[in-house]
Amino acid sequence: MAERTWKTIESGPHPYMEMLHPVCIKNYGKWKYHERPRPGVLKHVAESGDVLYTVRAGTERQDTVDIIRRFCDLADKYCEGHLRWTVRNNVEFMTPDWSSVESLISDLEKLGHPIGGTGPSISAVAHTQGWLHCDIPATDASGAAKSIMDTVYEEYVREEMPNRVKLSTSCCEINCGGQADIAVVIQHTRPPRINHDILANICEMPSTVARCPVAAIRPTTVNGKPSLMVVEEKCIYCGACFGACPAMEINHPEYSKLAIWVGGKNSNARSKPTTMKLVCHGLPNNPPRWPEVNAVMKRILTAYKEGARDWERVGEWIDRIGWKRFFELADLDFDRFLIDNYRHARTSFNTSAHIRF
Amino acid sequence: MAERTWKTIESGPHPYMEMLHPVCIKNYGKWKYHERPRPGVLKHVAESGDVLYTVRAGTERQDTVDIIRRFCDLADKYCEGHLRWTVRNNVEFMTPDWSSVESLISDLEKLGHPIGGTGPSISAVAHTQGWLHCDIPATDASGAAKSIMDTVYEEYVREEMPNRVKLSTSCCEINCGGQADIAVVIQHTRPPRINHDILANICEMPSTVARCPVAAIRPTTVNGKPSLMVVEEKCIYCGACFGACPAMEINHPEYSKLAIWVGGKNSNARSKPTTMKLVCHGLPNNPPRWPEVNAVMKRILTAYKEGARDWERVGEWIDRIGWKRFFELADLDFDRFLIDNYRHARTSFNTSAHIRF
Amino acid sequence: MSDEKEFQLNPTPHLDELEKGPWPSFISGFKELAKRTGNTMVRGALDQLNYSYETRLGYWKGGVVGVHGYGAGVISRYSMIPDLFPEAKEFHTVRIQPPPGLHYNTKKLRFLCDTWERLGSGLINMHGQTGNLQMIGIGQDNVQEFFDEVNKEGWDLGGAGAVVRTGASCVGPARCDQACNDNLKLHEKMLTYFTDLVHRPQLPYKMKMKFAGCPNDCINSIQRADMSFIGTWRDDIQQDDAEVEKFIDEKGMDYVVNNVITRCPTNAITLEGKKMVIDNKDCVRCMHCLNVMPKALSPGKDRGLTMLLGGKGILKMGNMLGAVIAPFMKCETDEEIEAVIEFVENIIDYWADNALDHERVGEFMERIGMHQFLEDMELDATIEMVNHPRDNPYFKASHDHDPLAKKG
Amino acid sequence: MSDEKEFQLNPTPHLDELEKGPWPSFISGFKELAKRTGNTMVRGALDQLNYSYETRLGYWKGGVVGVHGYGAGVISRYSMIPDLFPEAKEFHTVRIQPPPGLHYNTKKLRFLCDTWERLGSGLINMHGQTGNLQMIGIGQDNVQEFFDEVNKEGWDLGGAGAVVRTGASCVGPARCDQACNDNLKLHEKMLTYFTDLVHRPQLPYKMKMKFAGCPNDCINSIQRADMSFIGTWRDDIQQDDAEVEKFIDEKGMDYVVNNVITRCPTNAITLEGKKMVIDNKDCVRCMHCLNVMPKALSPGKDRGLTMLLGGKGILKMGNMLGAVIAPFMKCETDEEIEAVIEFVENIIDYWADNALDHERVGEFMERIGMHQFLEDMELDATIEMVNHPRDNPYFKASHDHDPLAKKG
Ligand code: SRM
Ligand code: SRM
Ligand code: SRM
Ligand code: SRM
Ligand code: SF4
Ligand code: SF4
Ligand code: SF4
Ligand code: SF4
Ligand code: SF4
Ligand code: SF4
Ligand code: SF4
Ligand code: SF4
Repeated sequence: MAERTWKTIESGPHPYMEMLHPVCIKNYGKWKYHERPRPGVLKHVAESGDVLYTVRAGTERQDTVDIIRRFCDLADKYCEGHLRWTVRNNVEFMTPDWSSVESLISDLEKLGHPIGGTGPSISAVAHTQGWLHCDIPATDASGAAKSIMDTVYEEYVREEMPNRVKLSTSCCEINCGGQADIAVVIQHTRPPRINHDILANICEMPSTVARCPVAAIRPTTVNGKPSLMVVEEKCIYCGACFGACPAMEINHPEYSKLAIWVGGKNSNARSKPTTMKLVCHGLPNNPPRWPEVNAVMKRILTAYKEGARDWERVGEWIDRIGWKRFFELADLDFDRFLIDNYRHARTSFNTSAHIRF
Repeated sequence: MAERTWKTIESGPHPYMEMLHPVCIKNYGKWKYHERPRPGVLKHVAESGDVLYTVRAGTERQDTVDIIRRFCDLADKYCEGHLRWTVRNNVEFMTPDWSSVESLISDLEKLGHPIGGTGPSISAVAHTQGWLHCDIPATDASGAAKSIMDTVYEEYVREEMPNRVKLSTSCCEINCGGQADIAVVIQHTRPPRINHDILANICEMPSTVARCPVAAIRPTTVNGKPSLMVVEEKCIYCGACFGACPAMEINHPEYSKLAIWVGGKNSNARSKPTTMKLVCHGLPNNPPRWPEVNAVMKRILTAYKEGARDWERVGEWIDRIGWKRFFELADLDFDRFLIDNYRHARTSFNTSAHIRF
Repeated sequence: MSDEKEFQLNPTPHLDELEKGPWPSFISGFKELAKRTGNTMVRGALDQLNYSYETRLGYWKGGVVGVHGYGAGVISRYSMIPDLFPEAKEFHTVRIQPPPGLHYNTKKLRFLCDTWERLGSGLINMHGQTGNLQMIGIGQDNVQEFFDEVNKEGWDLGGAGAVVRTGASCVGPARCDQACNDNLKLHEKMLTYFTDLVHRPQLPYKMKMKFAGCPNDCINSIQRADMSFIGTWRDDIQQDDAEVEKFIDEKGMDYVVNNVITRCPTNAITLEGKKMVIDNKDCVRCMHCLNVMPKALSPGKDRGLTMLLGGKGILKMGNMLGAVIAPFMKCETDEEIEAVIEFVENIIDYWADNALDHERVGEFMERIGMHQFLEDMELDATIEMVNHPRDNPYFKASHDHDPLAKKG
Repeated sequence: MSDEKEFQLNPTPHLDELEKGPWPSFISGFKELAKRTGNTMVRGALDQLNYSYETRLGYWKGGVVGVHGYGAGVISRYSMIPDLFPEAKEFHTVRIQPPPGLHYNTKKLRFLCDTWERLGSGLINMHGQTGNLQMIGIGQDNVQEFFDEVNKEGWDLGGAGAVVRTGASCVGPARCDQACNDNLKLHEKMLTYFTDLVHRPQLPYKMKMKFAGCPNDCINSIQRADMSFIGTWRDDIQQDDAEVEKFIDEKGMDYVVNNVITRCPTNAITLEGKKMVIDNKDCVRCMHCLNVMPKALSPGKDRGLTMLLGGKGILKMGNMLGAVIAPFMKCETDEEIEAVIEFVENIIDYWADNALDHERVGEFMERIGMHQFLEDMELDATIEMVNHPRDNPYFKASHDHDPLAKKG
């Protein structure tokens, strides 16, 4: 490598002002209202009277320079060279010109990018690295996300759900995908197997011991070398230790299952934000298309679509009809594992005579 | 004492059937509905068409044989020799005969027993032993209860509150008085002083150590004798150790204050049962009439009476208007001690942007 | 004991303040009793109480007083300052189990009063917060005789310490139109069955049971009992359409909307003209609509009880409410009642065998976790036990669990 | 690298299944890229990924790769099976901080693409869940050059490890009618201020910040950020009465009742004919009515932000949501923004000085307790911080606290 001549400028986040569409700059902070002329298209009207249309399209998230350059081509053609991404990896094109909207849509569709994800639709799955890049994944969140989006495709391009539906998939129990209306997350079914061959060399043992939420890891000696052991009665198979030390092998093709969680909500609209709740576990981790996961997800979405009122998010719908009815409608079984037994377990118990029969 | 000739019959609770008023026996389990013809009087109508009036009156709770015999006289006169007590220490007289009701009321009033406590009234304070009998009291719940009932007397004999109001007073932090719409409970403001002179003789040390919720008590040696010590940084002044060992002297005329709690609810009507919440602490323990406590209680009750909707219990009213407004209306200060920092503290935090300004 | 000339009380200036005001004064009662009977123990208790008011401290300490064969039921109290107030140097309480529902006849009550006046102070708590008849103030020497006398008349001691405690019930079907369960009968049978455990401390700690006829829970069972038994129903609310219409006509439509329809916690009620339509699948048996309209609405006919486990006061953990352990149990026939008692006995046995000292069943469950509890008790998990499923993944997920193989 | 004849990919039968279906396929994208560029690293990554699909296991391990002067920003990945798939034996990711709000111009973006194609794999994540531009797949030897090139054009690395992480903002005032706070500006200033802490691990653990223009929280800040900044207002909602009436006329009264009036969490809205009356004292700024009727209703004019502290994922504790730490701060003028940044810095300093290793600020607060935290930070407790006051008496009650001496 050649001698380095550049001196780093610690500039922080790239300034945003030069990135904005001119109509955004002009009306910055002075938007009056918005409408949705059709699925996938937003119309924002400014106090000045200016109008800005946004066309939203689905992407691969695991993009390539080719894909991005094609988006740039469209942005140059229709949007004075500006574009943005949403927090859910959708791409957005803005133009004040309604007549551009139609051709933009058709160009995007030709490239294979669906138009949608706005209003009461199912937007793109928030997903994580998986086998493509992470060092601790038990599944591939990108692949699962792709198979799910194929399944719910029609609901992405329409606005026919009761309210916005936010999905996520994560490739380990840590769940970088976050809380969602419906989420797919790994759940292991046995303790880590310790690889004593490598442990001594690579493990920062005190950190690994400290990482365990239930203090199940203890120092020990194996073949005369300091090592670690897992108290299997205590271990809750969470895999947190594997994040700290690669010798704590938690992942396994059979013993790493998938679980489905519902009712997470981040917005403050109506109800306060809520965490998602476990409703199904033990689904096989079945790449490349995860049909079992897709089937359960579909069942839940169908019940929600049929049963919820407008503006009710998944969790709000369940709150109204009760969990008992949810399990019936989604055709899921309740089992004792779904009862919390962790730190604040008792706060989730039904300490009342309120019961649906 | 003479030689014992009687052999105990372990009979358990006294059978109730012979205790019931004949009309109760006849219509047992077959009551159809009830009405409240006037404050302090209930009318129960059975499927058979039978009618039973109940007259409810306030008592001392710390009763005497004289008081009870006078109630028996009235029961003999009007109720075929039957009477009962409520869970809140009110006495109840039942008769199928409306014409008896009036004279019963006037006889009771002549004896100084107010008629009321029914429907949306303030019923009698549930209270505890205090200085009269308990071994660990820091105040006298009976006296506090009497002073409070004097203050709210008019609301006992009327039915003008939004819903039933349940009060309680307890003489130590253990709170045998239970959860109530408004409760008065002791709150200490310093750690126990250990009486080493008596400790060694009377203390079951391991039990005392185990009783502390924050593990603040440790074995030590004082003057060569095994004793206990309190880690003052840890101690939360709860007094639990005093219940286990009289040498852990927590009570003090100045350092034992009174606190007010609101919003406890035991019924399942509408909302689920709730625990009560701390809204005021540091009130002086000021016998014989506890004017400061009475003043705060009155403020809360007045705000509730003015602001709540029919059928709203104190906690439900606050839920609707928000705690911020409650503190304003009751003219109370919020301070950091009112923020939970115990086991499930975080579940009480506002994890939303929902804010009233 | 009493004298010709009026029995003299000592000055009790602090207590005298409590004779003021409209509410009946226990101090006046005590004084009346002391004066009439000349019972010096009562005078001593008044004096010591006045001193407590002055110094703002209590002066009783415990000890061990009991009756033959029992290990519990008497709360002993000795004065810590007998030199100052020798008349009340002993002041024990005898706890007596009242009839379920606190119903009395005057004959039985007068007998208690007479015996108590003869052998004790004449002071009685009607009732203690747990529900006992508390006979306050007796010397050790009289305790056994008092017990024997009342025991002959069918009274037995209540609980204290690490035992099954005296039960408590609301008025129940004896007089209440809302009662869905014969709580008085269940209470009587249950406590009689466990009589040995009431009298002889053999448990990790106290075990309280309370019995409510319906979810109004007039006996505060969920918050105050380790075991809460609450009458309920599982079919539809009974409606009298004519009475509904009458109610609407009398009270007005606004009243019904504002006080019934909008107050149902699950919005299970809608109005069609003057007809109320209840979606009973959504009803959570909260009782509210039945409370407002008792003439028009009544609980369903398929009745039973919901049982909650683990309620208790704030000590150590902070207040714990009971949590649903059995959403519905029939409880009418003798066999059904026995099945309920057996269920309870299994829990008590399991808890007694495994809990730590001073650990109530709720704390015990908290410590071992609900999974272990259900597994050991061989109980099915049901959704009624929780407000919502878990929101953390921290459990030992079973590898054999197959969510796609529906049970049954 | 690329050849005359078409660049050959190895068979990836499992991945090929992911080319089916209507949703854009990342596998197709990867293949297209590999074929066009002949980048063997991409082929290797595809092969290893296919092997992962076959064996259902991952094969990357970490290491240490970075750029000159920084301690964070590159996630290093080495294959655990380089013998099987030597083409992708190195596959590091460079995290780049995007502009707040994820707005781009094509010039800047094309430059990134070109540089990345030249020095890296050509694979890019738009975007990572934290909000980074993730340039996936580069060999250690090219990392510094790639960074230097893009740094010249104004791009800087994002966070990784125990640092202040890359911030994230919703689209904000750039295009949103609901924005109550200039979150893009705050984000830019805040992250620039903490640039040193982004690049050099000096903290107990990661510290994430997210900036939402309003309580809709389109950036998921409450659940996913240690520090959540949410635009809000404290005066009255702005209403356009004519638009309200129009809305009612268009949508019908039923729609308004069922979707607005009855859905307000505090029942703060009533209807008077076709006028909506909002009791703004009861409004909790949930955004719902404004969401349904954006033309008729807008946030008030006295705007600022609510800050929450302690949000994070499930690790160790179970999911933690941020909790209100400052109910309202003005944040418009430069001074106001600086005051917010100072407030944040104080928290970071305090946390950095006192937390354990790997302890996020929410866990830290949980451990030391809110009382200690408020005391040490010299912050007032306010009722907005909690859903309700405490329900247990277990705290060190101050003897000096006089509830009767009202403050101020
Ligand atoms: C573009 C985007 C912000 C960004 O900076 O990228 C955005 C944009 C808007 N959001 Fe959002 N939200 C965006 C992510 C979110 C998220 C976070 C997420 O998706 O991960 C949330 C929180 C989700 C949650 O609660 O779990 C979110 C919760 C909302 C809500 C509240 C919905 C609710 O009822 O709970 C609204 C209000 C509404 O629906 O009118 C809203 C409304 C809006 C509006 C209408 C705001 C406006 O006036 O312009 C925007 C157009 C929405 C549309 O799609 O119809 N936005 N919005 C994000 C698009 C994501 C996507 O591509 O799907
Ligand atoms: C007599 C008594 C039962 C007993 O066995 O002693 C009783 C009797 C009735 N209760 Fe009760 N309740 C009695 C203590 C309670 C308690 C417990 C307590 O007072 O400590 C509660 C729970 C309190 C709580 O939630 O903290 C209680 C919560 C109710 C409720 C629910 C109120 C609510 O809306 O939350 C009703 C329903 C109603 O008001 O119509 C109710 C209704 C009734 C009815 C109307 C039931 C009926 O159909 O006969 C009875 C007449 C009530 C009246 O006073 O107007 N009763 N009731 C108790 C009288 C206590 C007293 O002297 O003041
Ligand atoms: C007498 C009574 C208060 C009253 O004046 O009514 C009472 C009095 C005492 N209670 Fe209680 N409790 C009384 C009802 C309660 C209740 C309410 C209830 O049972 O419905 C509770 C809350 C529910 C519960 O059981 O948790 C209650 C929770 C406690 C506790 C806290 C238990 C806990 O685990 O949280 C203690 C302390 C202990 O158990 O170690 C306690 C301890 C005591 C002791 C034994 C004090 C001690 O540890 O030395 C008191 C003896 C007083 C005496 O001199 O007679 N008492 N106690 C009540 C019993 C009367 C009766 O038998 O009828
Ligand atoms: C790349 C990314 C997933 C993605 O594909 O988008 C990701 C990937 C990793 N996360 Fe994450 N997290 C990512 C967003 C998140 C989020 C969401 C967010 O930031 O909004 C969370 C939840 C919020 C939070 O911070 O708690 C998240 C919670 C975690 C945790 C759990 C932290 C906790 O305290 O609960 C860990 C484990 C840890 O920190 O020890 C973790 C750890 C990791 C590590 C470093 C795995 C590890 O410990 O070795 C992953 C590196 C993957 C890789 O090879 O690049 N990641 N992680 C996201 C970062 C992209 C970016 O910078 O833009
Ligand atoms: S969810 Fe787990 S496996 Fe997936 S990216 Fe995050 S840390 Fe890696
Ligand atoms: S899997 Fe989780 S519980 Fe088990 S040893 Fe590792 S960190 Fe501890
Ligand atoms: S509250 Fe405390 S002092 Fe009062 S009776 Fe109960 S245990 Fe005794
Ligand atoms: S007062 Fe409470 S916290 Fe303090 S030592 Fe005693 S039991 Fe422990
Ligand atoms: S709990 Fe129910 S049955 Fe018992 S008295 Fe109250 S309302 Fe009647
Ligand atoms: S009992 Fe309660 S939940 Fe059931 S319909 Fe009536 S008000 Fe609704
Ligand atoms: S959080 Fe608010 S300001 Fe930001 S995009 Fe969403 S609606 Fe607009
Ligand atoms: S913003 Fe929310 S809380 Fe405020 S009035 Fe509108 S719906 Fe109600």
